[in-house]
Parts: sequence; structure tokens; C-alpha cells
Amino acid sequence: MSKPLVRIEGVSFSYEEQQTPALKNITFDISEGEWLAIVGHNGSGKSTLAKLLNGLQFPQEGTITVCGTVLSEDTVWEVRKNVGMVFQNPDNQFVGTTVRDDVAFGLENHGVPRETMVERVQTSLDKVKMGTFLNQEPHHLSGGQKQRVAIAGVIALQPAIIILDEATSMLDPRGRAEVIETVRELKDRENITVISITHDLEEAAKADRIIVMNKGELYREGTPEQIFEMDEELVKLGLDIPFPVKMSKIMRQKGIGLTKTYLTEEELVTELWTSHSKM
Amino acid sequence: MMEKMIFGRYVPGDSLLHRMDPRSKLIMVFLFVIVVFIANNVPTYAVLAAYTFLMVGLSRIPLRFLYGGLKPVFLLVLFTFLLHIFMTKEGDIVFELGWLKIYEEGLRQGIFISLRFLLLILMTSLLTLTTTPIEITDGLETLLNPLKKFKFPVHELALMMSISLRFIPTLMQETDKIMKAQTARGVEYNSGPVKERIKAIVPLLIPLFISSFKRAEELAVAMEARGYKGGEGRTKYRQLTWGMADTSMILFLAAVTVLLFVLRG
Amino acid sequence: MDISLKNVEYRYQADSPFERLAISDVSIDIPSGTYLAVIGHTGSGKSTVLQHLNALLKPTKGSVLIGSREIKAGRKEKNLKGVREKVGIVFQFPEHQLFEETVEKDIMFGPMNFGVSESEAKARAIAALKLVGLPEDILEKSPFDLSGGQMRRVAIAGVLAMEPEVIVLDEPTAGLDPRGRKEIMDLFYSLHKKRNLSTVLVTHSMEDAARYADEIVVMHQGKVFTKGTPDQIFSDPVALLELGLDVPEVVGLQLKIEEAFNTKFSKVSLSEDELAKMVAEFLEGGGPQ
Amino acid sequence: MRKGHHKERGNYMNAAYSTSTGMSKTRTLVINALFIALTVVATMFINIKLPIMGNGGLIHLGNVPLFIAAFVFGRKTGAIAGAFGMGLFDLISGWAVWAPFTFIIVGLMGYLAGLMAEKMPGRKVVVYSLAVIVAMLIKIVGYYFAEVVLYGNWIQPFGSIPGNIMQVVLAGLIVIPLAGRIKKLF
Ligand SMILES: Nc1ncnc2c1ncn2[C@@H]1O[C@H](COP(=O)(O)OP(=O)(O)OP(=O)(O)O)[C@@H](O)[C@H]1O
Ligand SMILES: Nc1ncnc2c1ncn2[C@@H]1O[C@H](COP(=O)(O)OP(=O)(O)OP(=O)(O)O)[C@@H](O)[C@H]1O
Ligand SMILES: [Mg+2]
Ligand SMILES: [Mg+2]
Repeated sequence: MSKPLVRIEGVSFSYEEQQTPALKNITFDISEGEWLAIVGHNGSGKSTLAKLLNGLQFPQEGTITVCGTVLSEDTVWEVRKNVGMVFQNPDNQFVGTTVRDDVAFGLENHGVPRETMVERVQTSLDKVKMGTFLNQEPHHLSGGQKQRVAIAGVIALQPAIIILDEATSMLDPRGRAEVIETVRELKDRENITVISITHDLEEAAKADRIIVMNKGELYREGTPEQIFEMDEELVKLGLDIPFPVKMSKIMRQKGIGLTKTYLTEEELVTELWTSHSKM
Repeated sequence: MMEKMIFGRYVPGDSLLHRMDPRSKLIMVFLFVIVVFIANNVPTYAVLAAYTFLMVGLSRIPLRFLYGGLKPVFLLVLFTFLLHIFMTKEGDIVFELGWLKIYEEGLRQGIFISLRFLLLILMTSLLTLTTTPIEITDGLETLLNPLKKFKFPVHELALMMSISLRFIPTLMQETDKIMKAQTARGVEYNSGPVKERIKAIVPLLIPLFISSFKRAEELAVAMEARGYKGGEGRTKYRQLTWGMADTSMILFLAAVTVLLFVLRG
Repeated sequence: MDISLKNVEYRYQADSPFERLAISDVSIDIPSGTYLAVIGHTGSGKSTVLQHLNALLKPTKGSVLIGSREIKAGRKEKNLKGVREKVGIVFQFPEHQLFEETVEKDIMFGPMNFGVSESEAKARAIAALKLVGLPEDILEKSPFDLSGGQMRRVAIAGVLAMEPEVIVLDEPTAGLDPRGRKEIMDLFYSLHKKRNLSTVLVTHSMEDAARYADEIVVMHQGKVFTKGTPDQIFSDPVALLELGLDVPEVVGLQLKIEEAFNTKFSKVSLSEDELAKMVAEFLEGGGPQ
Repeated sequence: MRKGHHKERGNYMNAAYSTSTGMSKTRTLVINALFIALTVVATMFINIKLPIMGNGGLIHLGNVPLFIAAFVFGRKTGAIAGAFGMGLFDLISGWAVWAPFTFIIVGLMGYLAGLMAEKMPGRKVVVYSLAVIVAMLIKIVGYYFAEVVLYGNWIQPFGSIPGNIMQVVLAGLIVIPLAGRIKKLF
């Protein structure tokens, strides 16, 4: 990983009238081009963290630096251009009456000239494979399609970072796969940094790095391998263990020689094959 | 039901009226509503009627659509006609049957006033039949733009309208969903005494308002996250184009107006 | 109580320009005491089928038999309360139907609509709350002061308090975190076992369908594609994958292993242990030749 | 879907009305937009069937969101819900000629109901009831004169009065006991 793109230093945050702070002394960096997953039980502070990164709330303590700019009331609009967010409910973030109007919304806000807008609306929709839905209305789209339009709306602004706040949790498996696939392609092609807040551990397993939140604190940070070694500890934190990890464990118990815990089914199968097909 | 709701009575098409700029259509209708009151004799009403039917023709809206959608309003026109006939007792009697007497002036007024009403309905309907609500919003926004100088929040109002149009279908689905859920819990919406029917509305309204508040909250956050900070410095994606047809149609109506003044008795 | 759908067709907004055929020729039997899962992808008609089970929708063709009551296309049906009391539906995101000032009142709402006395309804509210695993002291709280997961449970308690003979669940765990999901699914399964409550579950989770159901119906484009026991349904995983559906993760892994070793195990296993055992035996028995 | 829902809504209220930051402006805008939509939906889709009267005895509930808007959010939202909501309804359902009149009349209803709810001292039930009565009077008088213009006579417009009274009274009966509850929820 290269230089840090986002730097979060000693950040604490409490909502008004709330006794316990939502975030307590959080410090970590996010590198350019990485896929960072943030997991944690309901109410552990994940969404609050996302809101801070986008300047929707400001920390009472600590500083946040995004792409070299320290986040403050004065820089917030600059930072928002660099940090796009996709939220959980597909219906409650669709602003336009049609797909193209919705993608244009962010561009309009930033005062992009119309000619550039027309072009960017089309190219961003093409990138999420919604280029033929220009004049569709939101109630004719599936949840997954709406989320992809939301992504198009974000990338039209050419941000450096996309934050997905449980963006797939209301979708069916097909829609979920489509959305993640779309983001993955974008990340690879445009070198966008992705921060994905999720309850879906299969998805987190494919991240470059995972941060586990617990009761407003950064509980653990590490690669998926390191995190999923926590095993039963994860269940105690209200999380789950991804299927391939569970399966590797059971297979080892059944006496199948596996050298480590595998994070994807593909890895597991490949390992089974290479270690057992010698004869 | 759904589709009907969103577009209102918009009938998709590619006629001259459909293709016109919503601004010119709005101006036309606005002028027409004033002009209608100029008419006061047979020639002027004839000109107005001819103009309106020409517009109906140009819209290429099938007449059955026009009739179907306006049935309840047509009844009002008919009622207006009858009322004027029976109420006005001036001039010669043109028809008499027992106690029923119809006077010349009554007939005249009945025809004129109900015709005027009918023409008003037709012209305003043509606007909504050939223009989507969002186009009307766009048109109004640009027409009202000069008011910005007086700190009138034209832009915010237009955005507000477009958001509300976008949410009408969503809220309808929501209403339907909640009604079904409460029906499954034993609520009956259309039976029982009136008091019960009124009470049955509460389990529908409260969830509907709660979910709307939640939507508003989330939508506002999403809008700000996408850089919305009020109307200043915003550019506009939706664009209106004023063409030859628009200018010609307005000039045509102006000519009709002049003609009306000439023919007026 | 038995329910059976016979050649049911349903069109939304029938006889309008916006008419839409949602399901057709659907025949399903749900004998008393069954746990039935309905799977199929978005728009395949699952929710439409569900709403026929307590006459929220009336078929535009065919008929539905609910206990001794027949709901037939083209007939005006009156007094459906009896049916709705016997068949409780938990909709997707059921917490969206809460409206009362206290949890207790909200749970009592259903029973009281069906003519249960106030004292009886109160007793039922307490019992239902216990069933869904919530403490009694929240009875007097406003449902809107609870967390998302608690609200979901209160809504479910509201349906259980109607003491239905059949319970119909439309993706009851959507949007919950892993722990919440498991707890809710286990709750319904234990009710099904303990009270012999007929259960119909619409789900996108193949794992849940495989784990809990006695019988699975696969919907595809408004029609019943196949039905059978989980073993039968998942014994042909390729057919499901071709429909664009998932298979349980275990089955998916088995397919991948079979492909890698170019072999075919004797059966499709629906549990992790069983698969591990099969793989272990296979490898010991000489593995790939 | 998180803890402290209630609290959050409480905060939202403060944010929307005690400060004048950009955040609150966006929220107010969205709330207004949603009340317009709610008014349209309630007018078109939520009816109570009364066993009396003509036109099938169907009374629409469009005035319910209007009064809620006015009582919970004040005169501005009330006026917007009325003017734009009911006006939009007229525009898209074949009553386009009425739309300009509705815009003014129902807008005024919402404005005055909201103004009274905001400014009038006394028990809420009394204030709300008076506000409903005032709104009803505006509706009766307003549409009477609007229809005099449209129908060209002084008699026919009387025909709309019973319907107008029923709509407003029914809405009042629903909203008055509910307004306090909804205000708390927000
Ligand atoms: N707007 C708000 N006002 C007051 N408290 C809030 C607000 N939003 C969140 N909280 C509180 O802050 C804490 C952290 O919430 P946050 O939404 O960040 O959690 P989360 O990890 O995103 O949870 P989930 O998985 O449910 O989305 C919780 O205790 C929550 O109740
Ligand atoms: N209220 C409605 N009006 C018109 N069409 C509808 C309505 N509800 C559903 N449909 C249509 O009927 C078909 C079946 O929808 P249904 O909701 O039963 O699917 P589903 O299998 O439950 O999908 P999902 O998994 O997304 O919940 C779809 O084509 C859908 O668009
Ligand atoms: Mg969150
Ligand atoms: Mg469904």
C-alpha cells in the first residue's frame, strides 16, 4: 500500500444528548487504492465514522485529513467532492425523477457546466451498466439497479474515495453481487479507494484490510486472515464467521490435511486439489 | 393505479403540442384563461371554440381519452348549462312545457357560460395531457426566474416540487403496503360504522408519517453528502429549448386575441 | 389448518391499461403442520403468492382453499376476518407497521380487532413478548424508542398474539445483522416444532430454506418451477443455478470440489459436517485417480 | 434501524428549527417536498367511504397531511403542503382549471392553520379545533367565489359546500387527537 490518503487521528465524537460517545479515540490511516472493510455490531459507530469522513458531522476531538486537506467547516465542500457515499436504503437517496436527473444532481450541486454534465452522466451510467436506463423512473428499477445509479451519481464527481454504508444490505443476493462487482471493477479501473461498511463477512473477506468496531472503539485492525483467526471472538462481538473459514475448520477436524484457514471457496478448493492430487 | 398517479393524465405522444416548450404552453394557457373573458357574442365565442378545437386537434390526443378523463367535469358543465337556462328569466320565451319556461336570454347565457367553462377545461387539460408534471415544474421555474431578484426562492421551490414528484409513487407503494399489513391484523377499511372507519385510518397514518420522516432525514443527509448546499452556484442539467413553433403559437394566440377584440360586441 | 392454491392466477390492476400478470397457474398444497419455503428471484411472484394465503389478494383465476373457506376468482368475498385471524402474515420490515403509543397496545391491536377481550389480549401480549425473547418491562415503552431489532420482535409478537394456526413470513430477517438473523429464524423454527404451527417462509437465503423447510417451492417468472423436499430440490443444483438462483454455500462448495477433482459424490449434502466427511472419505479412499 | 431512534428524531427537530445552518435548510426542503407528496397521495389514494351523500360517499383525506404539516411544522410547511400538494393534485387529475384557485385557497388554509398553531395561546385541542374551523371557512368561502367565476352564477357553487365541510371536518376529527402524538414522534 502506498501513501495514506485519509488520516484519522484521535477522533472522538458524541451525539448531542447522548451520554455515551459514539466514537472513542479512533486513530487509523487509509491508503490510496485500498479496499477497507469496516465491520461491527449494530450501533458500534460505523455509520458515525462514515459521516465524519464526509463532513456530515465534525469530531469533538481529533483531526481528519482527507487527500491532504484537514476537514473543517471551510473545507467540507471540497472534501465532499473527493468522498462519495452510497447509503443503505436505495429509495431514500434517489433524488431525481429519472435516472439521468439523479446522476446529474451531484454535478449540478458542484456547478459543473452543462456540456460536461451531459457527457459525465452518460459515461458514469455506462460504467455501472445502466447506460440504457437514462429515462427510467426510480419506481421501475430494482433495488440493485437503484444502488448502481447511486454509484454512478457518486463517480460522476470523480471522487478519490467511495464509502459504501451497508449499501447492499437491503438487496437480494443477485442485486448484492451486482453492486459489489460494479464497485470492484471501478476500483480496479480508476484506482478508487473503497471503504465498505458491511455485515456481510463474505464480502469483508475479500477486502484488503478489515477494521472491527466495538462499542465506539476500534477493536482490531488487520488483514482478513488476521481478523478471521479471531474465530469465536467474532461471534461474541455479534459478528459471524465466513463460510470458507468455518468449512476449513470443520475439514481440519475431520482429518483433512489443510495448512491454514482459507478465506474463499476458491482458495480452499485449490488447496485441497494441490495437496491431495499427487497420487 | 400507480402509473396513472405519477403522470397524472399525461398521454405520451409526439404531436406539435407535446414537443412544444412547457414555457410557451404555460404562457398560452395563462393568456387563454384571460382572453376567454373577452368573448361576449356569437362570433367571439365561435372564434374561441374554433381555436380550442384546433388545439385539441393539434395535440392528437384521442377524443375518448379526453372524454374519459373529463367525465365528471363535463357533468358540471352540463349542470351549469341547465342552471342558467332555468334561472334566467329575461327576454322572450322560446320554449314552454307546463310550468317549465325557457327564456331566450337564459338559453343564450346557458350556452355562452357553459361553453366558456368547457373551453377553459379543455385548454387547461390540454396542458396537462401533453406535458409531464416535471416539465411543468421546469417551465414554471424558468418563467419565475426573474423573481429571484426579489429573494424569492424559485430554485428551491422547483427542487422541492421535483422531489415531491419523485416520491409520490414511493409513498403510494408504502401506503398500499401498510394498508395490507394492517388488514392482515384485522383492520377493515370500508365496513362498519363511520367511527370505526375513521379509527382505522390511524394505524395507516402513523406508520406512513413515521416512515416519511425517516425518509426525509436520510434523503437530506444523502443530498448534502452529494454536495447540495442550496441554490447558489448550482448549474442545471434539465434544459428547455424554445423553438420556432413556440414563438409562432404565441403569436397566433395574440392574433386570435386581437380578432376577439375586433369582433366583441 | 390446510391451505391449498388451485391454478391461481393474479393480475395487478386487472382490466386497466396497466394490467400486469404476476403469477399464473400456481398450485401449492400446504397441509397443516408443514414448514414450506418459497424461493425464487426478485419479481418471480413470491409475495403475490403469499398474499393469497390470507385473502389479501383474491385470485383473478382459480381458487384458494383456506381451511374450509374457499376464495374463488370472480366472486365477491365478504367477511374475511375469520381467515385473517387464522393466517398471520409477517411482512418484510414488519416494524414499519407499528403505530401504537406503547408496545403493549401495539401487540394487543391484532387480537382486539378479532374480538378478543381486553384482559385476554393483555395476557396474550405478555406471552407473545416472552416468545420473541423480550423482557416484560418494555411493555409500557413506546415502540419507537426501541432498537431496530427490538422493534422487529415487537411487530412479530403482534402477529403471534393473534394466535394464528398458520404463520406466513416474507423475508423476516431482511436487514438484520448476523446474530439477529439467526435468533429470529430459530424462534420461528422452535414455534413450528413446539406448536406444530404451519409455517410458510419466503426467503432469498438458500441456507435457511435448506436448514428449516420440509418442503420447498421454487418460483420462476410467476410460475411454480419445481417443488420438493430440500434434498430433492438441491440434488439438482445446476438447474437452480441456470435460473439465476443461488444454492446453499455447502452445495456450491461441493460442486466446486467435484469439478476440481473431476468426480461426483454419491449425493448432495446439505450440512457442512456431512460434506467434510464425504470429502475426507473420498481423499482417504485414494482421492483422485 | 438503530438504537435511540427517538432521540435522533428529537435532535432532528432541533436541527431543523433552532439553527439556520445549511443542514437544516436541506431538511426543511425535503420535509416540505414529502408533505406535498403525502398530500397528493392522501387526496388520491386514501379515502373514507361514508354511507351518506353523493359521489359514492367517498371522502378523500388530503386535508390530513395538510393539517399535520401546519400543526407539527408550522405555517410555512402548512402553506406549501396545501398550495403545492392540492394544487398538484388538481393539475394531474383533471381539475386543472381549479388548480390556481386551489393553490391560493388551500395554501391560505395551511398558512393560517399553521400560524394559529404556532402563535395562539391556550390548550392545544382548542387551538387546533379553531384552526380547523378557520380553515374550513376559508375553504367554503374561497371555493364559493372561485366557482362563481368558473360557473358564472351564484347558485351552483353552493353545491360544493357540503362536500368541503365534510372533508375538513373529517380531517379535523382525525388530526386533532393525533397531532400531539405525531409531534412527539418527530
Ligand atoms: N443522529 C443520531 N443522534 C443521536 N445518536 C445517534 C445518532 N446516530 C447514531 N447515534 C448513536 O450513535 C451510536 C453509533 O451509531 P452508528 O449509527 O454509527 O452505528 P452503526 O455501527 O452504523 O450501526 P448499524 O450497524 O446499526 O448501522 C449508537 O449508539 C447510536 O444510537
Ligand atoms: N402492486 C403492484 N402493482 C403492479 N405490479 C406489481 C405489484 N406488486 C408486484 N407487482 C409485479 O408482480 C410481479 C411479482 O411480484 P412479487 O412482489 O410477487 O415478486 P417477489 O417474488 O415477491 O419479488 P421480491 O423478491 O423482489 O420481493 C412483479 O413483476 C412485480 O413487478
Ligand atoms: Mg450504520
Ligand atoms: Mg417480495
